[in-house]
Amino acid sequence: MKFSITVTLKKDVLDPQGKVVQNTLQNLGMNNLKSVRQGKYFEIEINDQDVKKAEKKIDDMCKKLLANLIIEDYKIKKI
Amino acid sequence: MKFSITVTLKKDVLDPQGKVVQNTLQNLGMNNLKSVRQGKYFEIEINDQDVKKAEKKIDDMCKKLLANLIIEDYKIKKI
Amino acid sequence: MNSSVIVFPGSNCDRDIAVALKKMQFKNQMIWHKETKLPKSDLIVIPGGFSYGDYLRSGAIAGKSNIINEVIKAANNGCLVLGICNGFQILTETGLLKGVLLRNENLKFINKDVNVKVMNNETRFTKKYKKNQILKINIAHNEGNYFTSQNHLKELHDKNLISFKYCNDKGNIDEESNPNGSLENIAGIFNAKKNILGMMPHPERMIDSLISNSDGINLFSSLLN
Amino acid sequence: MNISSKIIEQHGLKPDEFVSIKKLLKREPNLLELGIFSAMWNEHCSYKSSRKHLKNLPTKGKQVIQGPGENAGVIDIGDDDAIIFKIESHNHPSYIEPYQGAATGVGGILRDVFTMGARPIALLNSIHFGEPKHFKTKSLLNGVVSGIGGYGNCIGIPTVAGETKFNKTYNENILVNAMAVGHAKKDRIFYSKAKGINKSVVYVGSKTGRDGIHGASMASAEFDENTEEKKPTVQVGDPFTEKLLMEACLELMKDNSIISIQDMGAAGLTSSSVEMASKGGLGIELNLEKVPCREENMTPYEMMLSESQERMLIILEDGKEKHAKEIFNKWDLDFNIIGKTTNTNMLTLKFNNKIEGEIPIEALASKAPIYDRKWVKKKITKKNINLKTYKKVGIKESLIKILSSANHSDKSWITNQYDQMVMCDTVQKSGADAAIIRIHGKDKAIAVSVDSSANYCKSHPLTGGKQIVCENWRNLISVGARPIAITNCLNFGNPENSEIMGEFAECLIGIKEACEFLNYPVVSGNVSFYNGTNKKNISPTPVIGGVGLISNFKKKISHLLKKENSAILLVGKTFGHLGQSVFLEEVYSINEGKPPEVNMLNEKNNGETVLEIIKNDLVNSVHDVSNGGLLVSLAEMSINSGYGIKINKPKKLTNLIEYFFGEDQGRYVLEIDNDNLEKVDKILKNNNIFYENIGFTQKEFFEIKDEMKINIIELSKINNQWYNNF
Ligand SMILES: Nc1ncnc2c1ncn2[C@@H]1O[C@H](COP(=O)(O)OP(=O)(O)O)[C@@H](O)[C@H]1O
Ligand SMILES: [Mg+2]
Repeated sequence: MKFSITVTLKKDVLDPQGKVVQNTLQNLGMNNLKSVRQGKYFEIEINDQDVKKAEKKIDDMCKKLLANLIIEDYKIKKI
Repeated sequence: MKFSITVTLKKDVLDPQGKVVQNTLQNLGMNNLKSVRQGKYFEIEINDQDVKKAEKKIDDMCKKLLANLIIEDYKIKKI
Repeated sequence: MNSSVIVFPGSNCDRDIAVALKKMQFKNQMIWHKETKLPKSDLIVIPGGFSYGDYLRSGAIAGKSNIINEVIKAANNGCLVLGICNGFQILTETGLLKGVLLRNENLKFINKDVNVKVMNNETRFTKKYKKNQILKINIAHNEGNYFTSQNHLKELHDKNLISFKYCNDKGNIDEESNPNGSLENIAGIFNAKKNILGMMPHPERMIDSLISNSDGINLFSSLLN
Repeated sequence: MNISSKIIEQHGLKPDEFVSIKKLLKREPNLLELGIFSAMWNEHCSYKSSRKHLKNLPTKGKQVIQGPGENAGVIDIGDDDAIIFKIESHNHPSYIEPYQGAATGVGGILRDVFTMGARPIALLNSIHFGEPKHFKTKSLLNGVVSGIGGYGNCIGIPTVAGETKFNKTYNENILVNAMAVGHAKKDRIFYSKAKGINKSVVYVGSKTGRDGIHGASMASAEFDENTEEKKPTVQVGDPFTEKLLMEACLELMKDNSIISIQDMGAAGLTSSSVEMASKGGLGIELNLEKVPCREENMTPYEMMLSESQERMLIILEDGKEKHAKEIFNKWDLDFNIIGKTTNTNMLTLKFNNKIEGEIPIEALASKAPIYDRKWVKKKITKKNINLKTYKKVGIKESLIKILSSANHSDKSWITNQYDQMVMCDTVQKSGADAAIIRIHGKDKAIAVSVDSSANYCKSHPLTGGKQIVCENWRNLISVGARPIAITNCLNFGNPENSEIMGEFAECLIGIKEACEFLNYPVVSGNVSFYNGTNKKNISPTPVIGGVGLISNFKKKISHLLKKENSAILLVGKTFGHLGQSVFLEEVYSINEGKPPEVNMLNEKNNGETVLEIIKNDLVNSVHDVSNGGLLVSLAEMSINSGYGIKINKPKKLTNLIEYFFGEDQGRYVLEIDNDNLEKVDKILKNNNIFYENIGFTQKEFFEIKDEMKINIIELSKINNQWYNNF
């Protein structure tokens, strides 16, 4: 069973990386750019049968390790 | 118009981050873990009307900057 | 000999390399990344540091700057190009050198003196060293884990394009002496024409035995002629 | 908006403080004004509990150019060189988010130093964590170390020294103190005092976001169950932007464009503008719609209280605006004229031409409350340590226990994550008693070290306060430096508790006495109160950061043994004091007794004499004897150099545990060539110094005659095992 997880910075938290990427894209001539935010992405495969249980497990991983809940939010999707 | 982009390492490229994350998760007692791969995630908003054109633009950004095509693949999605 | 050091926002070994070049009697100038022309130079150096914070991927954004097009032109015309640390990362991002520098295997920044072995001393960059000479040079990076395709690896071997490999103090190239997980302990490589060298260790930090040692000096003196 | 008592409390203000505010304003404040008062009147900015005691510290000296009161202290190191340095805490943010907390701590202290015109040349840190087995310790340690490295490495300033300690007193409240040291030309130092009216007030650096709002008040409140709610205020550091800001400021400082400059630290725009105006005896008017903002619809309240990082406020000379703007644009930084100086003595805040708040500057600065808090003296314990009451242990076994503990392990795991070499002036890296940094292009160098000893301070604050200053002084002497001045970071619990306040007051008396005696003035510092949770306070932990001068770095000395068969001298008298020792803590897991006494006369005499011996080139290596006592010092010399030592047992009948692990102060170990023994003996005797010739260096083995023998490689493994198993 495979899940994708995206971890993004909370709304008002500074995103230095996104800022630099945005500036660079603009300098490369990409116009009409409104905003760029950068985050992390994970693909995790687990050997579980039960989707519910697996999802719960992934959620646990996010809370414990993958996301820093103080500044980040996360989203889980089965793929 | 908003797009999400995930950039992941190609299959045969070593993923040191994913490996460490996997080990750490196992040490935290998460079992049945089969594989963990780590990548990058972007959310880009552009002021364009035409979806096709916008998508083309985003694709351009990926090729020119966001992904290193030698080692990375990318996926674009409108959100 | 004329040298140019390219300065990006976030470069932080630019002064160090300038000091080394001056000490070795190069006529050096610093070139700001926004410039669109390179002065005539025999050697171009891309220094270490964190260009653009190393945000996105180390070296990626610097690889898209104005000046880098000039560097590529000069390199293709045979100019000598030396990329140290972040400079090596930038060179791989521009495609002047093949392969890529991934995160260190332990995901930590590593700063220490390591042993490296001179693998090819028949180049403009290394001729003052002895073959298989063991040097002690400081490394300081987050992404020094060199990786490349099997084809390119074969080319590196066939054409003798590996400049340095990490080793232990006896010269053995083994897993234990590999600080960052680099493929085959590779610490530095040349392009096919051997006018471009990218390396993770910092030779400019090793030019004064009162501070560290002088193992870096021969790299610069090799270049002098 | 009506100001309810709940809002007042949320702003960390006491009811009677609110009464004073109304008196000073002669009316009720609005919310913006209340926010500004809360930022300026909290402990962090006003020093309301500490000021009375800090006043007593010696701050003057021949070499002091600027003492406390500016962004950082400035000392004269001869020629036209000045060294600018300061230490600061970032404890609370680092506990909540270790990586960003530590990173922004480094960023903040760097700004304090380059604001004054210095190019930073070294970073240090003092970090304290809970006990090793506490479930949070490892991840906090990991986060803090990568945060410190992440910021310093990226901006390209070497992190060269520090201290790392573990103790259960920090289980719920870690300490992260960062120190920055910079170099400037003596005639190009910049201050924060505003001068002249109608001068442009300029905002440069990053944009203002909603980060850290209430950060300054948070640093002054105890943690409780509601800490979780305060979390989103953590700021994210951007070392790349700081690097640009640093280069741009240093570039602008080359000519005479700047009247005054101040970084936006705690309480951001509020404290920087108020400080500049108050020092200059002026008023300041800000047009807040001109503030570069990161988010949409930010309110004046948010702009004034935001603690976004990497920002500066500058007052420019007339006509320099264009020139300055060009420089900041070159470095891709925001630059905006957001106000002007006035002669009204008011802080005037306008938003789209409407006055949103107006406060007399003095109400925020000189009229801020000062408290003479109740404090009680700590009695020194009468209890003496009697080893007979404990289970008997061997010397070797005890040494192994100490060297393999988290506190006394080799710190390479940490220091290898810091770039220590960038700038190519690091003569001595981490791992020695003090780090040594060459002044670029010259022969002279500075030595730097940070030290603390919470156990001593807890047991008897006055002695403890004295002791750390001495230990710090000793560390500089040990590398051949003449100590010049210190900065200090005072980490304490809740000052409203009279015992805690007593710890504070007495530590300061101790620091004062030692500094006066050693002629070692305090030039800058920082106070961090409210370290603790729910009435459980941390042990008092003042941290001392010292700077000394080495006139020729080629003459530096280290604790690495240089050869076989040289003599080992122990300078200073050994009584075998075990109270509050590492031995008791690591071997018996107890903290008992009183701390070792500090004899200032001997301390100074021994130190000066060791320095004389070093200056005369009579010594191969030097190490001070501190935590862990003689045997631990000797072991460190052996492990780090690869040479062995053979020590004789003391001739007089002494308890060996006391002799080898006692922590008597003012002692040094010297490695002396046999040829030099006579000369050294003469110098020591001339200065009336007690010393013992205790053994000699040898190959491979660390040995006490007829007692223990162990291979150095094995000893080194023991010393590395804790971090290796991390
Ligand atoms: N967090 C740290 N950062 C940098 N260096 C550190 C850190 N912790 C310890 N060190 C280094 O490890 C060595 C040993 O530290 P310590 O035992 O406190 O020394 P001392 O007793 O001489 O003050 C010192 O050189 C110190 O600078
Ligand atoms: Mg010491």
